[in-house]
Amino acid sequence: MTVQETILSVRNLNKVYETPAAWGRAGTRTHVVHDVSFDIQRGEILGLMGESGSGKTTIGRLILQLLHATSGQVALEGCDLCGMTTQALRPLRARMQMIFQDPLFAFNPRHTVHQILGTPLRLHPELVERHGPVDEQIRHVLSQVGLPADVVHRYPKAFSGGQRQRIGIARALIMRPSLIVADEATSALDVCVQAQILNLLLDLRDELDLTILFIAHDLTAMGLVCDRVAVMLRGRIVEIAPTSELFSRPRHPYTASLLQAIPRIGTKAMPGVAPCMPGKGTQVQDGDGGCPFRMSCRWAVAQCAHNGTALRLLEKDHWSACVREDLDLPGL
Amino acid sequence: MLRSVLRHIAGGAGLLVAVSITGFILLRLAPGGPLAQFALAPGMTQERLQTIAHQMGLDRPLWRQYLHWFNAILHGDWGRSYRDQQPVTHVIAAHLGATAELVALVIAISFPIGAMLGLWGALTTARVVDRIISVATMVCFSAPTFWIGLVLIYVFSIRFGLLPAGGMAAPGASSVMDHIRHLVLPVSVLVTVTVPVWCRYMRAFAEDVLRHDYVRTGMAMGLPAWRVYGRHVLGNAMLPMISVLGTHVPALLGGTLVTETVFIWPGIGRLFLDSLQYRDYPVVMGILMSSAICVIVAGLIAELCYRSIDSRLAA
Amino acid sequence: MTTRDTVLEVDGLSVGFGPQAPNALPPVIEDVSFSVRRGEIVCLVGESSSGKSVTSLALMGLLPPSARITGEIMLHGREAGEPSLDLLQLSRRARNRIRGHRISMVFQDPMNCLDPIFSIGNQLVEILRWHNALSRVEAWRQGIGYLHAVGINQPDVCMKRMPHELSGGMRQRVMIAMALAGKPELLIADEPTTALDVTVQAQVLDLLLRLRTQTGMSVIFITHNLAVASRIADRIIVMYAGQIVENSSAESFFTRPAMPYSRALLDALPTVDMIRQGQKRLKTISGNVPGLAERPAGCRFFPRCVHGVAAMCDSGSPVLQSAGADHLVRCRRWEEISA
Amino acid sequence: MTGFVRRSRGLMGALTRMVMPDGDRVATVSLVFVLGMIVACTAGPWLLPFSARHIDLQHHFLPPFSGAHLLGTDEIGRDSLARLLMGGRASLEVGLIATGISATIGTFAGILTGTGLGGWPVRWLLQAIVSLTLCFPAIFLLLTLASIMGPSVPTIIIIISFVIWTETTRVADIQTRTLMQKDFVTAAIGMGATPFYIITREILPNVLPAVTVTSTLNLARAILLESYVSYLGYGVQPPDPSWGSLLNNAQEYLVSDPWLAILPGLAITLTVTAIGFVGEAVRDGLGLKRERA
Repeated sequence: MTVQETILSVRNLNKVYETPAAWGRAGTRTHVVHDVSFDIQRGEILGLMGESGSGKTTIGRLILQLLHATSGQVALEGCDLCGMTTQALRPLRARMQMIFQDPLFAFNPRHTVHQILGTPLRLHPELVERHGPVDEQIRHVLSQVGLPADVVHRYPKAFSGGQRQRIGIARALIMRPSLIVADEATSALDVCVQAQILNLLLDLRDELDLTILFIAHDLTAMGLVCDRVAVMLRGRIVEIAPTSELFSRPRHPYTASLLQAIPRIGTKAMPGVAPCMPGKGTQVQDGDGGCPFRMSCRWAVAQCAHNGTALRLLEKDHWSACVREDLDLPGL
Repeated sequence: MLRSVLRHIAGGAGLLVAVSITGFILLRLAPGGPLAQFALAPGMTQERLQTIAHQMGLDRPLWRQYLHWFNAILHGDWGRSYRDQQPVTHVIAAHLGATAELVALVIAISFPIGAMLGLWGALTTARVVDRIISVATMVCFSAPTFWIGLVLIYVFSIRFGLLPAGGMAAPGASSVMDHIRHLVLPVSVLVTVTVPVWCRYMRAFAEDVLRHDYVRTGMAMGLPAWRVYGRHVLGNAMLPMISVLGTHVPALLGGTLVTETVFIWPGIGRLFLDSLQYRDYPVVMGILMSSAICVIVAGLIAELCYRSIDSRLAA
Repeated sequence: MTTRDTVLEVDGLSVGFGPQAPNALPPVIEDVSFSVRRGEIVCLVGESSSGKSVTSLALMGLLPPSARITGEIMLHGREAGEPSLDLLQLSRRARNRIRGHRISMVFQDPMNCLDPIFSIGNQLVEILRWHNALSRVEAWRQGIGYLHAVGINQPDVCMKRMPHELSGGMRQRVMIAMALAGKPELLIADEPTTALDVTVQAQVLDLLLRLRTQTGMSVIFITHNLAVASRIADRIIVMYAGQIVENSSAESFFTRPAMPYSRALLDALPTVDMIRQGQKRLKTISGNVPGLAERPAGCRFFPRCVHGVAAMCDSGSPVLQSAGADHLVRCRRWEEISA
Repeated sequence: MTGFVRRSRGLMGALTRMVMPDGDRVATVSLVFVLGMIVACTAGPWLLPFSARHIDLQHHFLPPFSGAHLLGTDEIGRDSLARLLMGGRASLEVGLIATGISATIGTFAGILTGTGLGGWPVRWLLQAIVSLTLCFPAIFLLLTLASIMGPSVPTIIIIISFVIWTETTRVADIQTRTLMQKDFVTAAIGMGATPFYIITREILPNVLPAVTVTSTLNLARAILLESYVSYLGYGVQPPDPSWGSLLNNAQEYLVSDPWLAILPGLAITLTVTAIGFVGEAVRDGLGLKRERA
């Protein structure tokens, strides 16, 4: 392995939504992202896995500076983005790009593919200076994502979901970013198309040495494309490890329960159903310092109420927040 | 919940202050403002005019004049009519009943009709019905109120002599029947122009509701169509209609003004026009202020009703 | 097959939309035939625009009146003597009596399937009282029972809740409880777990399996995910571009898929073995599901099929043929391909 | 279930679909009527044998279809058709200019509040102005302002614009807010676009369709408002006719000569109805939703 170069480094990232107290009513604090830290190396695909409401999308937007972090640092290739002004940030935005979930809403319906792909170059004229004329770059990037060059005069509506997602990838690629954040990039696609796009991302990574933060809720797709996976639960990363490690030997009971729940071909479920609580009452209070999973965890011990939010290095590259280091949890 | 009530009341109060400032400025800008009226009096000299101005406080800075005026308004002194020196509040009160009667009747009649038509239009699969409703509402919506009034007067009063052409009561007669006969035409005009409003909103809301999955779910669970429409669609579509009812008060007042003119109905609208004609600005201001209060209060009530139901529905 | 152990037989069902005959568009689903046995879970699998949702809505009679429906949907009685009904021939009233009572349905997005202005209990009681002559108190009591049956922990609390106060998984359970309120013989579930998190999805799948065992009802489960299907299905029906392309028992399907498209679907799923071995690339097929106007004349999968032979596959729609016991496939070359 | 009908894009697409043979019949008729009315009112007065101010006391109160006067004459023998067309010219002029002004200001203000540019002072100020205008019934406000500022065509235009711009602002504001949530705007921000670029390239083109529809409905409303004000004597002043002022005059002669009242009223009703239908057809054609509160 060559010398690793850290592209993105996230340190103690927090995002709190606050409604101020007013008119004699107490304000509310919603802690959506809680003390999140991780690094991504060049050429790596890091998966950020979480169920709905776990804060994974917020992290993506915090990294891209589309939202302001409450506290913490986001360093892209060594320069801290969080403290920057909007103006100072603008030229840097070319170095990190996003791929969206629903490829239909990701494009201005009134722009042709040529306009869509030309926009980044118009906004960053230095890209044209460095890499050649607009038309040539568009042709090049379209061939990279496997689209014919004659699509440039069509509108996004005229494409299928998979083709649109290719255009979305092309728009991100044309700026030659150091980092791509793919937010549920394949969740809205049909199975066969999803497979095509996953393969495309892998090919592009190999070819262009891309660095990707792959945000999704689908663990199987993640197991396929990611080099490492971080599992999120209610705003916290509870486990982060190389993919095969995580899938074969999860060290956090939450990860294990997710792995158990993945539908798999050839495993017929046994009827035996866990009861379900009404309302939102069963959730652990935010910021009580305990493990967010302890209420549903069959291995929970007294210690879990005070501990279990900080990640600990268990073995090489395998971090987990669970206090029960002794557990031998089933993997896939 | 309490917070939102307070916020809305505070907003309404703020709006009222803004309305009073606007009214005050308009009153000062108006040609034939207070001083001009006195200037017209015979034998008025420049000195006397200045004395009067001083007595009335018109030479003081504008903001002090405003505070003075506003204070008087708070104490129920809305000024006196230029025309007959009656207190404005009395003048308005004398005309309020006639207008209130008209407005209340119109809402009571037009709202159920409009809402039902709108629901029917949204639910029907018959293109003909749909088309008839949409064309009819559009035409009624587009016809000037006063013109509908003129046509009705021509047909029912002039051609066939069935109904009185205007006024509130025939001279000498004071029977209930006579009053009703006088009400028929103005109420019909206002109902004609108001039904399309409810109908179009209701239709839009009902179509919106019909797109929701729970309508289809109700059907899938075996509920008959009438029950799904009558309970779930109507219920959900009525909710925003409460807001519409509140926000539509100004338009209804405007329509009433024109109708009252056509039918010589002795209400606020008639009073407003007469006062404009005589440049009787204190009365004009009084009417503007009180109609703004009406609008704000109606909007507030509707908003609070909507909120109190809606807060149960959304987290 | 005797009538007694078959609940539903669909024969030659076609559904079209849009303008009438001369410039009509091709039907959205074409010649769909299958049957559902008592207590069986049939999974209808297909990608978007394959026609699986249209099929289910046609079974429910919930398509808009503009839809042109042909074919036969026979609902068989429980007892041998009970008459069989062709649902497409029934009057609207008679159709209504079947809905919810003998066939019921749950939908994909549980967030929008409950009326936001009524409480859970209110809505459940409404349906219970519609299907059974019950007093309000009795219906409330039974409602609690139903919520308990679908695995809701404090059913009496839940009855008083408004829909927005419940999580997605809870709402889907409530939906299932409502669908069961008429004691249907057949439950149609249209992607009921797609909008849910994996852990909740697993719970809902388990719930459906348990309810099937307890009540003996049949389930038509619609999904685009073969892995989900494999978890609960007794029978798999794969749809592609408006046609059934494979209909087989689950066992036979997952061991010996005959249709190239089914294989492509299976290949497109990342498997556990792949993840374990660090294998990175999926086998994919090129192209997309053809749109309504672009459906090819011959085999509809031919343009994307790696095994396609021009002379054989590009003309004349292939018919469903037997590929073993209880296994139908719409491919002329399945034997050569399997070999 | 998309793709049944091949849809051409944008405003032109919506208009062409309207006039196509299998299109919306009512909308087609409406569009033809509105265009016809505009042409007739613009060119008509020159083509007629009588000017709108030509007085002929010999032939007053002629009923329609009497000789040279196609729609008859009024109380001092002026040609009704000529007056109707001249009146229409004034009404349409007021309507169109007022709509244009309110659309421009409204779009600008709506985008400003919708994007949150200028911060809370701008939003607060605009919100205050809008709420204040909405407090008064439109006609009360119009009449008061007209009476204070003195009735004339320019003042009427300004006042009507002032009354109707709030609607455009509201629509533009809602549209902009929705667009700001869309991923493509997020993408543009993520690519380093300036606010100016986002507004002109991403927001404005997508707000315009809704603004167009609102403006069509505003045009209908402006024509109606003008007729109210003129009817009540605070609008276009005699001897210049407008549809409203023609009616003001006609009420006196309702018993003897109802035609004088029926014709201008019919002209207003039909024109406003037709504009309404065109607006609805454009809205449906552009795939926008029906009006909401």
